[in-house]
Amino acid sequence: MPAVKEIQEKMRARAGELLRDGGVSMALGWKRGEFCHDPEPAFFESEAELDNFVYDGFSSPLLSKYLIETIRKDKQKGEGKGSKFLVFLKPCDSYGLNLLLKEHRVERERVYAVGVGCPGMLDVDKIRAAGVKNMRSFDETETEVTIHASSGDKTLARRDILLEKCLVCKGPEFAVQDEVLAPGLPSFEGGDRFAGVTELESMSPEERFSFWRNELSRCIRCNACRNACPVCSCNKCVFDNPQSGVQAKSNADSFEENMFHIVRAFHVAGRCSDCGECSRVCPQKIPLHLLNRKFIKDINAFYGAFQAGADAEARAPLTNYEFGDVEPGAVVKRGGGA
Amino acid sequence: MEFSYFPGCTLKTKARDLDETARLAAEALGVTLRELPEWQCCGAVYPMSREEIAVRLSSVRALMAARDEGRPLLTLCSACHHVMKRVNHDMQTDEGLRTKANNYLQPDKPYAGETRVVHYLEMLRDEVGFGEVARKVTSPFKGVKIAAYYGCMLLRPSAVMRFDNPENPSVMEDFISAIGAAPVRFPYRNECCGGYVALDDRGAARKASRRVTRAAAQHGAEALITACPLCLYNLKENGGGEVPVHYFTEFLAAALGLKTLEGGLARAS
Amino acid sequence: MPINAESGEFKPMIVAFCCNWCSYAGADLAGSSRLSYPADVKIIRVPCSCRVNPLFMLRAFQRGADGVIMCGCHPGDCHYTSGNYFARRRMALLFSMLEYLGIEKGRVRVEWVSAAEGQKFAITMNQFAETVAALGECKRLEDLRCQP
Amino acid sequence: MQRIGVFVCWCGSNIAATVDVDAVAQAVKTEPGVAFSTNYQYMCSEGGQAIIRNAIAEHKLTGIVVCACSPRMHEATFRKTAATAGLNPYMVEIANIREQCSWIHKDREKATVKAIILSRAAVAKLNLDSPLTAGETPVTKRALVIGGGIAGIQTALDIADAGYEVDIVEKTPTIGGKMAMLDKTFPTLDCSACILTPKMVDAAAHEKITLYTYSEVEKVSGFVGNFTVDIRKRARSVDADRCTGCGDCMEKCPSKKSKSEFNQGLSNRSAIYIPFAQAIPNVPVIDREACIKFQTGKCGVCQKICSAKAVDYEQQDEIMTRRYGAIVAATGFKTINLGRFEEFQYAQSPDVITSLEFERLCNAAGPTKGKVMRLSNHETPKTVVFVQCVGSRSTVECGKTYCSKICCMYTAKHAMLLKEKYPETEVYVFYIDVRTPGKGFDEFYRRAAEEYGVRYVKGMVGKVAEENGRLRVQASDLIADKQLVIEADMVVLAAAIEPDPSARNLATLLTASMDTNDFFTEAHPKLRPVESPTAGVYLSGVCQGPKDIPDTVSQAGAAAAKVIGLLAKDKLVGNPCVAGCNEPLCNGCSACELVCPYGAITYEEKTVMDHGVREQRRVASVNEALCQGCGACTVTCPSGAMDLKGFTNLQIMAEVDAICR
Amino acid sequence: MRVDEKTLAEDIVRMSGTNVKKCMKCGKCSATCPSFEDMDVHPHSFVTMAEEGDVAGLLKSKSLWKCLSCFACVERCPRGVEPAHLIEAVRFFALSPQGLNKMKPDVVPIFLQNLEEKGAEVPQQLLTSAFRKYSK
Repeated sequence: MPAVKEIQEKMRARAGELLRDGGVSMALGWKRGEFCHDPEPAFFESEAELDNFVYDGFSSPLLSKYLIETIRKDKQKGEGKGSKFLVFLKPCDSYGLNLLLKEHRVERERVYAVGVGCPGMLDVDKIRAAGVKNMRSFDETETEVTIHASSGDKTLARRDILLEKCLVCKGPEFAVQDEVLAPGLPSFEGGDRFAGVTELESMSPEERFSFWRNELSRCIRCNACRNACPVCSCNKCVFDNPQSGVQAKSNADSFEENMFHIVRAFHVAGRCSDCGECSRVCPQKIPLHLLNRKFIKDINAFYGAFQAGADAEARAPLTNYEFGDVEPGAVVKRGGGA
Repeated sequence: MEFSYFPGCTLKTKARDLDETARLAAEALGVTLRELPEWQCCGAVYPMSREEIAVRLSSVRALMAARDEGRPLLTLCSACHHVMKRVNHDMQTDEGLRTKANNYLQPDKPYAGETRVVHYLEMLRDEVGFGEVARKVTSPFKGVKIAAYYGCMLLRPSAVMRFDNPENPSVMEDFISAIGAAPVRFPYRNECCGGYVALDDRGAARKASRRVTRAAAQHGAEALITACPLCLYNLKENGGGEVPVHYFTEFLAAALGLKTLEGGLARAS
Repeated sequence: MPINAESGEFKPMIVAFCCNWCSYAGADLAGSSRLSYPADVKIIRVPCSCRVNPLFMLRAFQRGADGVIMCGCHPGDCHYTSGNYFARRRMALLFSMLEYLGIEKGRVRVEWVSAAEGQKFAITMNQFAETVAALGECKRLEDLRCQP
Repeated sequence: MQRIGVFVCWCGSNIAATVDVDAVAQAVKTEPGVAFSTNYQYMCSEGGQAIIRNAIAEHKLTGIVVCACSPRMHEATFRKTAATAGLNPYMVEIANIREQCSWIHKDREKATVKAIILSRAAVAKLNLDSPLTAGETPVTKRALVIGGGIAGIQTALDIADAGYEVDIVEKTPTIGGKMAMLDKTFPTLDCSACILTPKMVDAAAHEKITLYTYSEVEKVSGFVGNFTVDIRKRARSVDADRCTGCGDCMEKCPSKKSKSEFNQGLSNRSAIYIPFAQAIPNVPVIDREACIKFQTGKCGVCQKICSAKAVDYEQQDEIMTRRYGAIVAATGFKTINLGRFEEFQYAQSPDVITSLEFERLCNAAGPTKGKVMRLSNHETPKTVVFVQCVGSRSTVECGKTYCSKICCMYTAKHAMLLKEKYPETEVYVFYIDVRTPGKGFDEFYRRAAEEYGVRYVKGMVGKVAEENGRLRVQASDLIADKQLVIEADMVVLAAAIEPDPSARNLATLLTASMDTNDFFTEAHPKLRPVESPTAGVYLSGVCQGPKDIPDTVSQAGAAAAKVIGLLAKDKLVGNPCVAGCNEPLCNGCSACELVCPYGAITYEEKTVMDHGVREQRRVASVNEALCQGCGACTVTCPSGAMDLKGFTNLQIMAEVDAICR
Repeated sequence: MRVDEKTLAEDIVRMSGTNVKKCMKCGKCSATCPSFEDMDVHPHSFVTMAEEGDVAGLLKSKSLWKCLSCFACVERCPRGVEPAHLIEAVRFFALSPQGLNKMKPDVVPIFLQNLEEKGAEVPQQLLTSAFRKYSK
């Protein structure tokens, strides 16, 4: 089985090939950020630029959403009509791309999707919590990660420092792809992704309220969650639109913190693929995925199991109905999907 | 198939035949009847007044015991079935009665009508199936014309009893066919035999019972069957003796070859 | 918050969204049958329950409402065939979410009221107003700016 | 900024008694945009409307708020008023301070405060109103009538006579319905067939009427003026164009054991059959369930015998898609299942029959050629008992809570017919009430009692028992406080009637509402009795509620008049409150398209200007002729690109804000 | 009608759990009653009298002891009125005061004796039901 570094090289080589003569005018991948643990999404237009290409345990950010702007700009230029864009997808990223395709945000024929196996993405906070300070570089295998830092070298079990989303991995399959590199990496699926929701549901309303008050009051409305979300891709968000009647660029008060997050969760309800990026990117560490997962849990309970982005055809739960659907009163009475 | 079994007072005394033949037949049909260990009288009549709690309690005890045994409750006597089923229905639907009864009895787990009350005939129809009964019959009553007398208690009020079509029932006729005999349908099979009034006003009971037996005879019945000791008593004692009256289980046990029919009805075969 | 709060007695502020074809007509029937319900209930007419955006409900709370109720045609009877079905799903999820956030569940309600159900409309509004009054002022979804 | 006029109506004392109308008018003066406010006794009166018109001119108003009764009552009136004064009719808002305020509150202070708040909300909404113009849609000048009984036939004839095309869809093989089964009709005792068959022939011969018998409506889409309907023409297995109606096939058909539906099962028919001699079309149909050829493959007699070569075993169901401007439901009724009323022994004795069966026995064209006989022994009954209200006015399971309306009269008719044919017969009628509100109806009933000697007994029958080959009827005579026992030969049950079961599905297809008994609901019980609340759908006959023939025919004519009124228009003025897409905001996600019940939203590639940048985008586009203005799309749209004119997001939020202020 | 009689009538109706206002005077209860001939006040009149508060008439009626509790009237009433329940409730009031039991235990041997002479088999069920119906 290939080590993560080998996969990176494979990807780099394949991107080079495709840029050279594969009919792809640009590749979307990751490049090294300021630190070793924050690779950032990047566009690669030539083979030469690929020197900076990175794929490792921190290549968590989703890339597909950048296709919207890329294609739009390409169209505006009016040149290069029909050019294709290469995008790299980890298995779970493919759901996000599928949603963008389904909602016509991205045209399928403009995308060349290369799936890559994923060793499980790492959580820098967990590494820090393990006593690592000033991480400089790291070596990784599928099971272990050795970190070189000013606090000394440290080897940690990969499972112990995985991102939350990887502990409840959706599995190694791709919802959409044109080709797959390094398939078959083992995933860490099997966790109960609704455990956090269930725990909250079992609390008293007062406890829940104070939990969320505490969490949401930290929101600084930086919009990082919105920017990271693959389905939060409106041309103009209602919260930015002065004509919407609910415009609010900052939180003037506690209500607006609630409002922003309830409305955002509602707008992506039935469309959220549960990629977990919102929580990961939140600088205030608000567990936003617990809002989205509540909707997912309810949807599964009320209307049957549904995985947004799993296929391009199925109707989203909120654009669908059945005569015998549960009544809102009954939902409230029994305390949601609990 | 296992049931908690509530025989009721008369089945231990004057209606031993009913109890005995029912048990024999059940065993032969693969149905296990487990008599409730400490049953008391069902109350004999359903208290129609909503204020009467105490007289409902003995039924509730039996129902609750069956619930705790985790089995449906099987009844045989029509009156017991009537009372059990209706009290159970009260416990399901009447919150006031439920609360009061539970307050009296103080059970570990309050009773809310969870037990399913099943009459022996319903058991034959829905659990065993008349097809199966027919297969197990060894001495069919071929050609014998039998009229089924349902009486009141099994059928009415149908909204609660849910036993059969209250005005055109068929379960006993199907039973008669299953034991190889010919069912005789007659219009008074669901009219009253006189019931408890027999004790106070024999004349009234006579009038009611005679109407039943006469109609059965007129329609050519050679025998009448019933599930109720009181009906049997009235039809026999006050019905003029035109047609012999038996418990349906007597015929069942005889057809299954378990016990000969007392009074010996001529068999065509 | 009530306009005449000085009386001391808590009067809840309740917004009712009613679809034009069934529930608003049901409210009219309650009126023409002189079936009373608290004046705290103020009705907003919408063409269909599916026109009610969860945003509107949150907006009402933001502006000080203590309870919000949505009424529409019975499932199967929507004037627009399917509007109430979509509304039903939206509200089921929204209500569950509000409860999850710790908002008292009695503050929101959906009721299907036909044009013929004036009595049901009045009974519903009386019940709802009673429930909301018992919960008191809505503090958990407040907007500080709106407080006097 | 708008210049708004607020007009507070007293509605006589309806509003003014509970609401301080002057205080309301004063309070709204300070609202933003309000340029004028006043109050008046009756705003809807000519005087009130004049005040509005004058104020619009005098104060140069851009919009008006009328604080009065429900908008469902007078919104249209005030829109017209505004229009005559030169305002856009959609610059009108109504604050409902009667139904939703003065009528339900007693406390004057509370009611006044609430009226002020409701008026403020209307002002807040009006501030955001903009003039709207209604679109127009053409009307398809053809009507569909579903059901070919007397109701459907009459409606179709009236529409066709006015010069419009009509299609009748009938699920059985012939038109005629229940009326064709009847013998005589009350209160004139004229022969049912004599008055119905000419109408059937007229319908068949009318150049504007097309009959689709043995057919059913399968799908309905569209809206008033523009319905598209799929009709399933079930395979008759007989080519209607070739068939001469000679009847040889029926004679030779070896399968003759099927119950005749037309004769209520009192006689048998062949597998290939014409329901009755005067059936229209006079073309047989093969009942494939009963046909030996279809069941075993071995027969084919009818095909061999048919000289016209009309029998076609290969015929398939055919789906036709047709367009209509209006649809009339005329699905009629059936008698209820009597399974739960066996105290009358209906299932257990052949001599206990329903009134409709009695009708067939009386009918000279019926299975007994008009001889009334006991079905057990074919003897003429000497004593006949009629039982009224069997299943009607009953709250028990399987009963009907309503009065079936026709039974009292047809029973009087049956009693008389019987007495006329067999004067020696003893006839009893057991009734709870005799209900005879109709022209000549009570006289008819009294004639039965007085001239024909029919014994009317107030009381109900409690039990019927077969005894010695006769029927022992046990009943009560409430006036004498006696229990009667009658030895009868025949018992006739006036079984309750209920809507035809096909109506339920049809209601779903038409999105027309039904009451708890599955009768179609009318748009207004008094003022719009032949219209369904769904525009363009009309009601004719018993599908709306129990009716006798005169009522049915008059309602059928009324429904036709409504249809003609619709079809006479070339264009329908639509509802201007339709959805619209703010293109720069549209993401092109198609969510709105999925929830639109009218298929009014399509997506197209369009050049959009966004922040001065011109680009090609996939955006939603609303077909305003199809849009009915429900607003489902507006809530589905996450970016708020979809909005609904007349009920915009900002307007509703302004109302919320005004109420919660 | 005295006030206490009116209250008593209301009590009886409430106890019976039946809604006498639903009665539409069709007489089906009386038509179906097997004891009609032995009754002085007939089932439909029971309902009307209860509705009118005529308790005295009900209490002294012979019919009180003639109802067989066969539920035919209950089953066949088209309006869900339960005349048998009403009769039972009146009977309850007639028996409630001390010492008014219609049947006393000391009569049992007589019953048994008389019947036994004819070789009868009086079932317990009959004794129990009769006592439940005739005494409190």
